[in-house]
Amino acid sequence: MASTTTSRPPDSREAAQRHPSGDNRFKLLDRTITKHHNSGDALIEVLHAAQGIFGYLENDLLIYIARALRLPLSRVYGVATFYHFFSLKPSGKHTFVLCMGTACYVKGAAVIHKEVEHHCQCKFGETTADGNVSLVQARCVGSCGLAPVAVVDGQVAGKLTAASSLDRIKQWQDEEVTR
Amino acid sequence: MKPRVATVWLGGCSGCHMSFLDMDERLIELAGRMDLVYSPIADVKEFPRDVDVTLVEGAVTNDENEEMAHIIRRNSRFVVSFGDCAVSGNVTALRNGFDKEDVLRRAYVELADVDPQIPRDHPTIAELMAKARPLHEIIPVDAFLHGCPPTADQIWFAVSELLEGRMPAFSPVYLRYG
Amino acid sequence: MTTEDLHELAEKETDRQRQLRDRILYCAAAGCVSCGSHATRDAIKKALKERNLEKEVEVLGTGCMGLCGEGPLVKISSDGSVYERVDEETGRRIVEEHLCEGRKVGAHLIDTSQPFFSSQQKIVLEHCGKINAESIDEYIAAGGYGALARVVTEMQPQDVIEEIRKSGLRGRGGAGYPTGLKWGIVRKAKSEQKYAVCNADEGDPGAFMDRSVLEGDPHRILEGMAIAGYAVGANQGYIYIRAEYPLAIERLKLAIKQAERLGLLGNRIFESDFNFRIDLRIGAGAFVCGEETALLRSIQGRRGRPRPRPPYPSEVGLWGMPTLINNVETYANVAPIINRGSAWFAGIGTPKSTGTKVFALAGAIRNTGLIEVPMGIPLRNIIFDIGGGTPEGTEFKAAQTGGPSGGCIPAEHLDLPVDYESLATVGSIMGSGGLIVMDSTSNMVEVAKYFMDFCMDESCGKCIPCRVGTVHIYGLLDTISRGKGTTDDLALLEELCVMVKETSLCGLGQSASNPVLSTLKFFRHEYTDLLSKPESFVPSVSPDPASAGPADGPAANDGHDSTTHA
Amino acid sequence: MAILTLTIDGEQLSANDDETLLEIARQHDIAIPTLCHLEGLSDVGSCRLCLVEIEGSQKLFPACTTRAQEGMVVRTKTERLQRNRRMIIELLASEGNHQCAVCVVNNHCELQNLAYEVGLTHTRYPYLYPKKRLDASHPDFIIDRNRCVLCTRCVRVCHEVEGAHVWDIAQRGIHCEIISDMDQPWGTSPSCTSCGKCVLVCPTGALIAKGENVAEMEKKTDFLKYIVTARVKREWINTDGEE
Repeated sequence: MASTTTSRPPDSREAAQRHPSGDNRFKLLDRTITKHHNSGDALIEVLHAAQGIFGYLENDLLIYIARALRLPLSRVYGVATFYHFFSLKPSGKHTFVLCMGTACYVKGAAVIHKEVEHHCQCKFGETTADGNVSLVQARCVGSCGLAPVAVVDGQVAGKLTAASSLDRIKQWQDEEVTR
Repeated sequence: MKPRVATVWLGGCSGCHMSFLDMDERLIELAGRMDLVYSPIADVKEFPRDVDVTLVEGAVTNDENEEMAHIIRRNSRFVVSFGDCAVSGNVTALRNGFDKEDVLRRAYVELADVDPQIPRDHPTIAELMAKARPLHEIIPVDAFLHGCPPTADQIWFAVSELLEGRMPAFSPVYLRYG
Repeated sequence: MTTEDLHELAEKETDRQRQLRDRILYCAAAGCVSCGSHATRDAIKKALKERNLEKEVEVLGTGCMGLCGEGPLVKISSDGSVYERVDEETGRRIVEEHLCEGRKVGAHLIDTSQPFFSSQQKIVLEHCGKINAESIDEYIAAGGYGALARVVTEMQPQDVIEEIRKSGLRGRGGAGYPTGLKWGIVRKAKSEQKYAVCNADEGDPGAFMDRSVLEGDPHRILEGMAIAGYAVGANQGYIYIRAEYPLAIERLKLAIKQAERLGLLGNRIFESDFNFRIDLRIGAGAFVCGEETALLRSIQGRRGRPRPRPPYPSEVGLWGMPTLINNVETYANVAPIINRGSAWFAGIGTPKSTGTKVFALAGAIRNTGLIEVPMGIPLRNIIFDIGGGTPEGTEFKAAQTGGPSGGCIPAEHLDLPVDYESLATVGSIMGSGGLIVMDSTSNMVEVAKYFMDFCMDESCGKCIPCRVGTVHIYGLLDTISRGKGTTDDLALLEELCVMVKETSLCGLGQSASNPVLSTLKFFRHEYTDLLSKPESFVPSVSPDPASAGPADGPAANDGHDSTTHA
Repeated sequence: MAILTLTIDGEQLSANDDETLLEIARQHDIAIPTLCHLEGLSDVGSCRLCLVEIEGSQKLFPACTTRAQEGMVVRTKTERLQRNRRMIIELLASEGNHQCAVCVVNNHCELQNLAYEVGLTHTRYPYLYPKKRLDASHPDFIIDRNRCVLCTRCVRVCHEVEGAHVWDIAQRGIHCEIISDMDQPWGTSPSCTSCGKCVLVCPTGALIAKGENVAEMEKKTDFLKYIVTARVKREWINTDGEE
């Protein structure tokens, strides 16, 4: 979307459609903000929208939202860091979301947890140093019948073992090496 | 037979012992009521057995301290945490927010005047623990004497009570952090 | 929209269905979707098309069919056959053999006369697995929105509340507060503006009852909320749903749109003066937002930190206005009570816990999935009849209800009737409906640690006992589980558990100790087996301490030395 | 407003029905320990020190937010309450760095006084030694988060009285911490007016003035009463548990 701002000579109509920041993704965000009448009560909705549009919540983005909703900066920052769904850092190229719900736990998710952390040299909730893999821990993805479960790049993978989990991660790492 | 008393100096500044000496002439009275069987101010090399009361100054901050704490516990009827470092870690524990290696580097390399090096790998040099810890996290402790340092009056009161076979019930006057 | 219009819609839809040769229902709830039920659907559709049956046979996605461990599940409407583990090939065979040749595909056919199906009684889930979750027409054809029509056109708000009160319905979110009573309080509160909120922030790990209802029968919740809104005098409803349920969110959005289009939500519902709108509010990953005051905070775009009660939300809620908060399953019971009467509902279950309860059965059990049983059914029936017992070669050890706020129920209490009061007598709670079975391989100290890890992580940090206490409880459990704990540590643990329970601000902290206390109550030996005694004074045998030599030096400090010396 | 009677610790008292148990108790010199409460700010009921027993209920109620009711029988000093209070202080002591010997507010610290009041001889729970950030970027003040008890008085005074809302809480659970604006150095805060109210109301040595030495700084909280009275009890400010 940002690419629409390149090269062509600006006619007035196009300029009006463009966001002053030069990043038209903000227009999408503005739409959500306007829908909620710039109300501070809609902060969480707006953060959801912002994360959906930008992928993560950068400091400048939070400041933009605070101004638009007329909220104190620290309130916005406090809310963004309270909820685990919001991420203030870009996530890795791949994500491995391990379910740690009770059913998965009873069926051995803790072992997978340990092995994966060991293999990736990074803790759940973090991204590997090379920015390739983000490890995320979920409370319950609701596929308890398939326990233990992980959501691997958006796809639910059930009845996992430590070995089968590591295989998937190794595959990403190999791709990275060959690239 | 007089009660056997010991005082020990672990990871602290010895300010508590200085305060002990601040009891001044009362020390003479105390000497008549107890035997000081082990102390940094008495020339005894090994911790004796069957000690009635041991006052322990300082936090447990290296492996020698830790070993000593266990020896103290096994051989003392009453163990008293003597001063804030023993009670809560206090100044000795201020390093706990930092990594052990960083602390050593800061102390022995960055601030060294001559020959900067971290002393280790020698049998007589104790190994610093990852965290300095209050005494009661290492061994069970029977009484706690606060203050940095505890005042001579506090010490006098506590020791007198213990020598009478009573647990010192500290009034708020004697409950005094810092 | 009038009541007549509603009937007309229902008839039209029923006619449409009657004209079909058959309907193939596939489970489109998250569990089955994640094992590939969409691929199965496509295979079935393709097979139908190949045989030119696509107009005569309808393929539709429904809510949860229950047996989540054996998905994807497919059901044939005409004879009620249910198939398990239907992959693409099996889907094709069902069309070919069952539909065309009248021959059932034996290997995948589920015996629906087994207790898993026959022992259940479905009220909340009555439409799940039967109707198309994305079609309002099907919901209406199944009698949907009839209760709302009746309430709005024929009943006074007080009568509605009285009906709910007489039914004995209690809050299904866990605490079991009488629903009718709550509605009455909100009704009585004096205010121009009131709100009705649906708590769909189902956060217990291992619980997915609400999600299944929302995915399978979203209109049921909308109808229940609208009835509640009418009864208490609210014109605005909010559904607070967790972001982890994208499918449920999608279905709810669609359902709200459909209902608005037909005038079942909005202004002048059934041509009365009653206006009611529903908006979604999406949670953002905080378990504590299941607590009602934290939930209200979150709806207002704030950190989900609870506040002390009183005042209760029924008096001071959203934006300071009286607010009714009920759980998904509670709202799902409203329409059936209005339709069939409070006496019918009160006749199900036990006198104090009426109706049914949905449980998500998981863990070391053969039939994992979603079940609905009358209140008061013995735990044994749930686990051994419906659940089929623990997997081969293992033995039942405990059942955990109420998630991180609940407790473990050991084998000796298997005959306990499952109702609010009975569960409380053994230190557990009904909770929202997660039921996790543990077998002989489960280590109870580890189980307690698992739940404490959860509570520690989900603590909002507002009050001290929960913020710091849970950390220390976890630490003590960890010390003990590593075999480093002493009897003193166990005493400290118990004291702290009681203190956190007594002093925490909200339900999260107040119930955080339950898993520890209940495992301590029933499986204490698993803790004590790991303990050692704290170190203590070893007196010298010598009666004359003056003659005692130096104590054991650093070279010989194993503690027994001083006695052997003398 | 109606007058009602209630019993606190065996004393028959009369009070207005819009008063909290804490207000009534303090009017009658019945001591109830508090930490997050501060006259002039809204109450959040988070420190749990003022919990009291009310006859007829198993639960404990925070005196700062519980309103009096006719015939209430309240107990403020039972053994159970005292034990819980001691443990709350114990938990706080274990949570941060509360070493009095090297603190600017030593001998003038509310947490220290509370520790004496509840008779805390030592902390049985292991110290957590979090390494929290100290920020001395402000020209006049310092925030040492290691000494913070998260009472949120600073957050509330900044929002409710000063109207700047510099402070808020970030993260959750044990990771909670006080932040200024976008969690940036205090000295760079665009919203801070350097009024210093947060420093004065802070019960511990977490917020301190620069240039003070160990045991030198005394906090003053009385000023709040006057400001608040002057502003006619903050009628226009939304005090819905701001924090």
